[in-house]
Amino acid sequence: MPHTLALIALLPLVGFLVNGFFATALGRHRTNERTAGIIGSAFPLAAFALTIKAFFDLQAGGFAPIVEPLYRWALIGTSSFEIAFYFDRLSAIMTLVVTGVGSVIHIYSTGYMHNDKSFGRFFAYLNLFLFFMLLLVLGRSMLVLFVGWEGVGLASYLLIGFWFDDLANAKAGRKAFITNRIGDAGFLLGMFLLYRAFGTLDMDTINSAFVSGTGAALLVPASLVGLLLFVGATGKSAQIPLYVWLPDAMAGPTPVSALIHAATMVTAGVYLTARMSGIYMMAPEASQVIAVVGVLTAFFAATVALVQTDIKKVLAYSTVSQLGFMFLALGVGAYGVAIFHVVTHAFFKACLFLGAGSVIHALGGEQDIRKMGGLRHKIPLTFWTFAIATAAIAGIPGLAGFFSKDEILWYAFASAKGGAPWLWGVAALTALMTAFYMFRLLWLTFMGASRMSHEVEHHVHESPLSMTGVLMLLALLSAGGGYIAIPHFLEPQIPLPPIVESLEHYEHTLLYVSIVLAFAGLGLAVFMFGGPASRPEGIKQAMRPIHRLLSGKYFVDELYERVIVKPLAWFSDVVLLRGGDKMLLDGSLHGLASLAQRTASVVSRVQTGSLHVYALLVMVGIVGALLWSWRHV
Amino acid sequence: MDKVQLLLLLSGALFSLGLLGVIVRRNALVMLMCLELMLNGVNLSLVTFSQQRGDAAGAVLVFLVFVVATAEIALAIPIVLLLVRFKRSMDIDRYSDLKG
Amino acid sequence: MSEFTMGPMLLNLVLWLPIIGVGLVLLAARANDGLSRTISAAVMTVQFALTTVLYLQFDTTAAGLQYTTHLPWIAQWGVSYLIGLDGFNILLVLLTAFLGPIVVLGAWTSIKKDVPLFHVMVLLLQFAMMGAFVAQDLFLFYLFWEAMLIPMFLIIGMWGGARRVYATIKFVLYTAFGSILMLAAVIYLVHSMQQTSGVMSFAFADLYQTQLPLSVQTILLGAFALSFAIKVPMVPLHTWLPDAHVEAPTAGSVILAGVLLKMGTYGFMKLGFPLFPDAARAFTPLLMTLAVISIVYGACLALVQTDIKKIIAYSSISHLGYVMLGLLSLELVGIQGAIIQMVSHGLVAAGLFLLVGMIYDRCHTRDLAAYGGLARLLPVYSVFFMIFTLASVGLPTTSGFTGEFLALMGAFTAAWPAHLDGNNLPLVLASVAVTGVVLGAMYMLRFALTFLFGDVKAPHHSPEHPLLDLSLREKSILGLLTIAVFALGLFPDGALQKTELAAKTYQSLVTTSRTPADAVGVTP
Amino acid sequence: MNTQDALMAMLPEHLLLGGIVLVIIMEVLGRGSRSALWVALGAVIAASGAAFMLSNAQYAAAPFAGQFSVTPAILMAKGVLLALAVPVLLMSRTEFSDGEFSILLLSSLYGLCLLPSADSFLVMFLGLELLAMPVYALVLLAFRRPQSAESAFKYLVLGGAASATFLMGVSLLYGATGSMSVDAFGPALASGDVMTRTAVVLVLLALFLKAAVVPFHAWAPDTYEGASIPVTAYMATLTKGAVLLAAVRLFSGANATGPLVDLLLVLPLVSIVWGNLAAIKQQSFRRMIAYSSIAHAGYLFYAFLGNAEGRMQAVLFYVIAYSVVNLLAFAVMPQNTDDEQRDSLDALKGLYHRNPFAAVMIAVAMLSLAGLPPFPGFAAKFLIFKNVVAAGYTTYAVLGLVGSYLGIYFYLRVIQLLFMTAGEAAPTEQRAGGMARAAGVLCLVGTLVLAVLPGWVLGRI
Repeated sequence: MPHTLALIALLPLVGFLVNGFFATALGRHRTNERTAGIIGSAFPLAAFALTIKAFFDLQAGGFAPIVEPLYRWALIGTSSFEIAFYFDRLSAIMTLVVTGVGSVIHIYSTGYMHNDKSFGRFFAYLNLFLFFMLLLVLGRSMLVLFVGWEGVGLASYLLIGFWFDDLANAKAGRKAFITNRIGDAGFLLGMFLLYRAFGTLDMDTINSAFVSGTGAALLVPASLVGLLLFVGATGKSAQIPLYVWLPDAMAGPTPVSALIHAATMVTAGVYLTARMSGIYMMAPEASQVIAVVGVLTAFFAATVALVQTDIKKVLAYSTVSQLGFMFLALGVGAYGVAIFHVVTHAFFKACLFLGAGSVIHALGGEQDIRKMGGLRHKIPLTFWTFAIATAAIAGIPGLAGFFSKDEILWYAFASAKGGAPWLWGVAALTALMTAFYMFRLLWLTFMGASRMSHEVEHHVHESPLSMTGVLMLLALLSAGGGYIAIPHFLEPQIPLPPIVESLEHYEHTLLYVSIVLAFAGLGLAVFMFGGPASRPEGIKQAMRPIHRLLSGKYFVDELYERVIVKPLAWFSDVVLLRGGDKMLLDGSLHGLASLAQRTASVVSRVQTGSLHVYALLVMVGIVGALLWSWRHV
Repeated sequence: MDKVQLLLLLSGALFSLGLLGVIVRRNALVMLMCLELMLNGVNLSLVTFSQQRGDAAGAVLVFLVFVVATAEIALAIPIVLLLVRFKRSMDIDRYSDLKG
Repeated sequence: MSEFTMGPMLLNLVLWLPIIGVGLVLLAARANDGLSRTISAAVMTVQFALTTVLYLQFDTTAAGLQYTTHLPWIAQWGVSYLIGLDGFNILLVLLTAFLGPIVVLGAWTSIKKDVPLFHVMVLLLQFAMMGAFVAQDLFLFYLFWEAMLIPMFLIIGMWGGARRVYATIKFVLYTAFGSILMLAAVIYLVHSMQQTSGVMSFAFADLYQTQLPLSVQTILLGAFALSFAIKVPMVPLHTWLPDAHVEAPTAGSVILAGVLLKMGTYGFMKLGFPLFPDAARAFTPLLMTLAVISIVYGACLALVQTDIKKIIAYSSISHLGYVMLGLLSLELVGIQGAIIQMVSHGLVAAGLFLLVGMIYDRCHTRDLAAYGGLARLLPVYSVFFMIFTLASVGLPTTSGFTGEFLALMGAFTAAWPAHLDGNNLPLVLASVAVTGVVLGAMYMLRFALTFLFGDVKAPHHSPEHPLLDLSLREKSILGLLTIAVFALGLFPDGALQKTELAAKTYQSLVTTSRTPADAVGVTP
Repeated sequence: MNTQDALMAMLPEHLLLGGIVLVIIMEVLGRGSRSALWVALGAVIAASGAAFMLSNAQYAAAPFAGQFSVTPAILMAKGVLLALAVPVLLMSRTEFSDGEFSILLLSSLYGLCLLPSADSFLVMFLGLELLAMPVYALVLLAFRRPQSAESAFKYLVLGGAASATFLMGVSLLYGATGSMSVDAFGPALASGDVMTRTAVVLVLLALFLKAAVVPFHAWAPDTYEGASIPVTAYMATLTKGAVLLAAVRLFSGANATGPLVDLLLVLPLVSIVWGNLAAIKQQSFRRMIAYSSIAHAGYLFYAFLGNAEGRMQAVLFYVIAYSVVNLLAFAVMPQNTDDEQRDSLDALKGLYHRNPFAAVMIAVAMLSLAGLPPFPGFAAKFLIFKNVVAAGYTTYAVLGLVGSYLGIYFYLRVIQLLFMTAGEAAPTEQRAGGMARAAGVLCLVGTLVLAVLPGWVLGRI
């Protein structure tokens, strides 16, 4: 097929249009839930199948990038903006993840969204998201990437606010969109710089130009570009300081959280950085910043996750934290490893979210883990899959998370491109916390005695096959996903950073350390939450201020509210509107108008009606004129 | 100074006096007289010049002025009469309904 | 008949059709209102059809005027009836013609009193706007430019809201002030051209040849710029716009935002800068600053409005800032972006005002707080509303993106080398302008949030008498606009090719100095 | 002098005279009332036609050497002004049933005709008086309200003062140059000695007084308000135009120089601003028009800053454009037995809904007076300011234009009343009479011609 890649992207769009027109209020729900669900899932599956085909084409071509131009968006002067797709090892992996995980989550949703009054709309949005996400990963030029980039933002806006009757959800969606927009502003600037330097936005061209350091590349400092693009990445991938939207994004339906806010969209920033690795290889300063921001995000998010009581919030912060890990990897030049973690994370985090979804489903909407417990017997399938995924993210050896995370830690420590022991230290600590809060979650949810109210406990039920099947599949991947040696696979395209010789012999030590950390976390969690409830309480009492700080999420939202949102509103309203428009501008205008009015009445007061005055005027006129004309004789 | 200048000054004086009269006098008829006074000032200067130049044009204009002046008065008197009928007074300060 | 003779006739027909329409409406005025509605709708549609033909026939490889008609008119003053199409006006002419039928259809039910007069005024306005775009003679241009005032004055003043008289008089006095000074400048410009070159002509082509010392250029540009900047409008000359928009009937707002505001930017592009290139370049920093201020200022004010029409009004101020930015960048990308942004804003603002008008017809209030949860109540309406909101936010695949993206890119492309040469102002300005992208999202989504989401809330809505969703008429006009919006967002290339040469002409006109070797011969 | 020339050259005047005589006879025979108007119309149309024809025939003659002469241009001017008198006569029908109006108007027109072709100050003075004096009577003749007498009186007194001033100037000039010839005026402009300057200034001021330029304008508002509509229309348009033509004749070939330039720069500017501002407050339509005419007198005298060659054309074009729309507005003004009612701006409220035609016509007139394109007022203003700039007085041109901006508001206010304000007809109001409307249509045609083919008109004047 000539247009495989285009087809991959467009199939979900078709799904969007079909469902959008016939399965929603727009089309007065012409189709029923079944058809909507089938259509909604069929197109992504087809896309997935095509992706596999494309992958084999790629392989057949010896992994030489496939370029598939579609049409010319604009030709201005000499520089043309092509809409073209680009398929290489990197985009292959991303596309497989997006379509693969995407499809299964669609299937899951058929069960999860059952009986929702906007079933059709949901699938339309999901398909729309897939379309844009595929543009993002398949685009050759940054323009196409940006289209996808903003598009997924839109989709996430729509899906977070999916249940818009509750204004809070809509607000969360808006927050996500605007926060992303802030990042996009940086992205735009970066793009403009690149366009200025190369007159094109094709990423392969730009990369190779930077790597070879040819003329144009010298016009723009790589680090500046790198940082600007990274600003975009922090928005999309929820890094400090723009991560605030992601926890709120949990307002959306759980499959959305799984697909968009865990598996795919939020990794777009990672993809972008890896895709632009050519720039970052030339930009050590930028890389440094990325590494530091990444590790800090990982750490702080983990600390917040320690005390969250909403099952989805815990997962949300853990996502932020894991994204931090990925950026740490990117920062130290281990792009392949970062993508590796993207993939494994996609598996186990999707599994976790969907598992959480299954739990919420079972409990009829309950999300507070303090009101759960002892679910392992009631919903065993959910429990086991959830447990595996938890073990995976915690880094229990043999499971997917272990491999990717371990490699990240290793490169953070030993990479010759900005690796540093302290980075490793913070990361390791974060890993420990990760293990702890994940097992805490597991225990509070499934283990111990039930803390559920009666009627909730009464109709707890295992989810339908459409959901559990997907869970099992993902659990399988979370377990085995680590054996796909993605960094190795990417090596020919994106080399791994060299290792500092002096540190090479530490490799095994660190390996053991991280294993220990994982189990330590497990043990700690079991010790605290396996036993009587007094234990955690005691500790909570012991360090109340810290607990307040953590459960208050460091009060960052409040800070932003106080420092940015409120002042902006005040400035616009009081200074610009009242002071500027109303008082200064319109005020002066009305002043002039009334001045004219007043002069008019003065002038017409001269017209007294008395002939004397008129004659006087005449005389004054004559005398004045004469005197004037005589003035220099 | 010589005769001509004297006469000119006189005519100027008459003219200005007339204008002043129009400005200060309140009685409508007197006002009209002042108007005539102005015209006579003009006449004086005209005849003076035509004397000095020794050609008729000025003198001719004088006669024209006489005619016009008469016509003006002929028009003015009925107007004044009307005004008096309405206002019961010759005081032109009362004739100021139109203003602003 | 070859198109060499056909084309000009066609263009004249396009220009004068509305006048024919006026005649027909006057004849039909005695009959029922429906007739005059139908007539003006028909006339507008025909005009659009013919304009489309012109657009498709337009030769992208020819630099100069096309479909030119040149007749001497006031020979004594060197004024001629000179009209034609070129890359500068082709898109705007098409836009004007496209919005014509939409305006008429949009006002179909909402205008109830003095219907014939209303349509006469709309047609006259259409005529004047078309004329201003196609005129290639300064005198003619000024005629049309001013002639636009009177119909608009009546449209706002007769069919407007509560404070319509204040608004409309403010509008006219504001605009007229600029025009008066422009008139003085026009007279002086032509006079000095006659003095220097001996040619007495108002034709743009001739005026582009005039050589003026920088001092004179500055004063004249000042006069022109004032007039254009009021129309655009650029902060701080914008305060007429919110009032005019708020008080105007929907049709008025649509025309105002859709076409009238473009007059200002078009004036800058076609006259202001090319006529006085040296002054233009000298004042680029100032004008660029004003443009960026407009972007941010407009956005900030849109952020705090409680009147739904005012939000869009202020957003217009912000969006036209991008146009100025692009024009001033003098980069091909930026200029092209500016042109696209003009058209895009024409479509998007028109759509938004129509949407607001439609809800106003149903609920009779413009107070944002009175609404909520319309997405549940009016799904079709809400979908359209979302589309235009996103287009106004400049989301990719919509026309808004094409315009903003290219314009900003142009500004930045120009700013970077300047920065490397140590002049940082352009870079700062371009970067500040980019924040407009964020602010835009903020105010539009605030609007959408309160408007569409949350609990259902709408005046005159009750379970037993629910609000009706869009009628077929409303759907179709919005549908047309939507198609245009996406067409320009996804496939701008065709349009860009039409304007490419004009953009290049503009670039070369403004970048080549035209001060006389010795500044004599002109007596200020 | 040969009689044939005397007959030809003064043909328009003769025809007017014939008209006058005929009407008088009919009056005497006591059957004037109905047909007098037709006779007058015939006379005016014939006279104007004759003037046009002679002008087209490039006829030029000086039957009375040094006193009276005609050139094609002058004849054209006469023809135009006489043509403008036709609507005045038409709209007088509803106001004046008797012959006096016709007689007075015709004789005033006779004086009007003398002005542009006056070669000596005697003729010019004669013309001015003959122009003005019947109007004093006309103002009184309207007599719909007691104030008419007052306005007539004011007009008469200040008019008299104007004549006296004019004569004073003339006699001084005569003394200084020893000639009564009008052509002595031009050269005198540059002269330095006190007497000449005084003479020149006085003559000019007299004209200012006649044309109502600030500060000599005070009579105009009161007189216009007190008179009846046809008379006001006549004063606002033709008499003003005639005075301006006299001024053109006076300056003939000379460019404005010497001390007069300052007067010509400042006083017109002042009256533009003054008139436009004072008009804002008015409640009487005629009074408003009076102030507007004061402002327009300012623009007209601006034309004298321009170079001599274009002057006649500029003034004449402006007078035509200005008069046509003014007459248009007056012609379509609704009838009302109560004159004050009819005159008040409130009577115009919501007129569009009662009488669309009248409303639209008045609106057109107002916009044209405001000088907004595409109406003739714009082209006229453009021409004058173009000449002013060409003569190098750019700053004053800009000031004048800004002054004209001040006027826009009150013209718009009228349109606002017509279209945007609710109001119902006064019980006594009815539509303008048939002939008046005919006059309106005539003016409309004129307006359209001026708007669409200004070049054609300019080519002829």
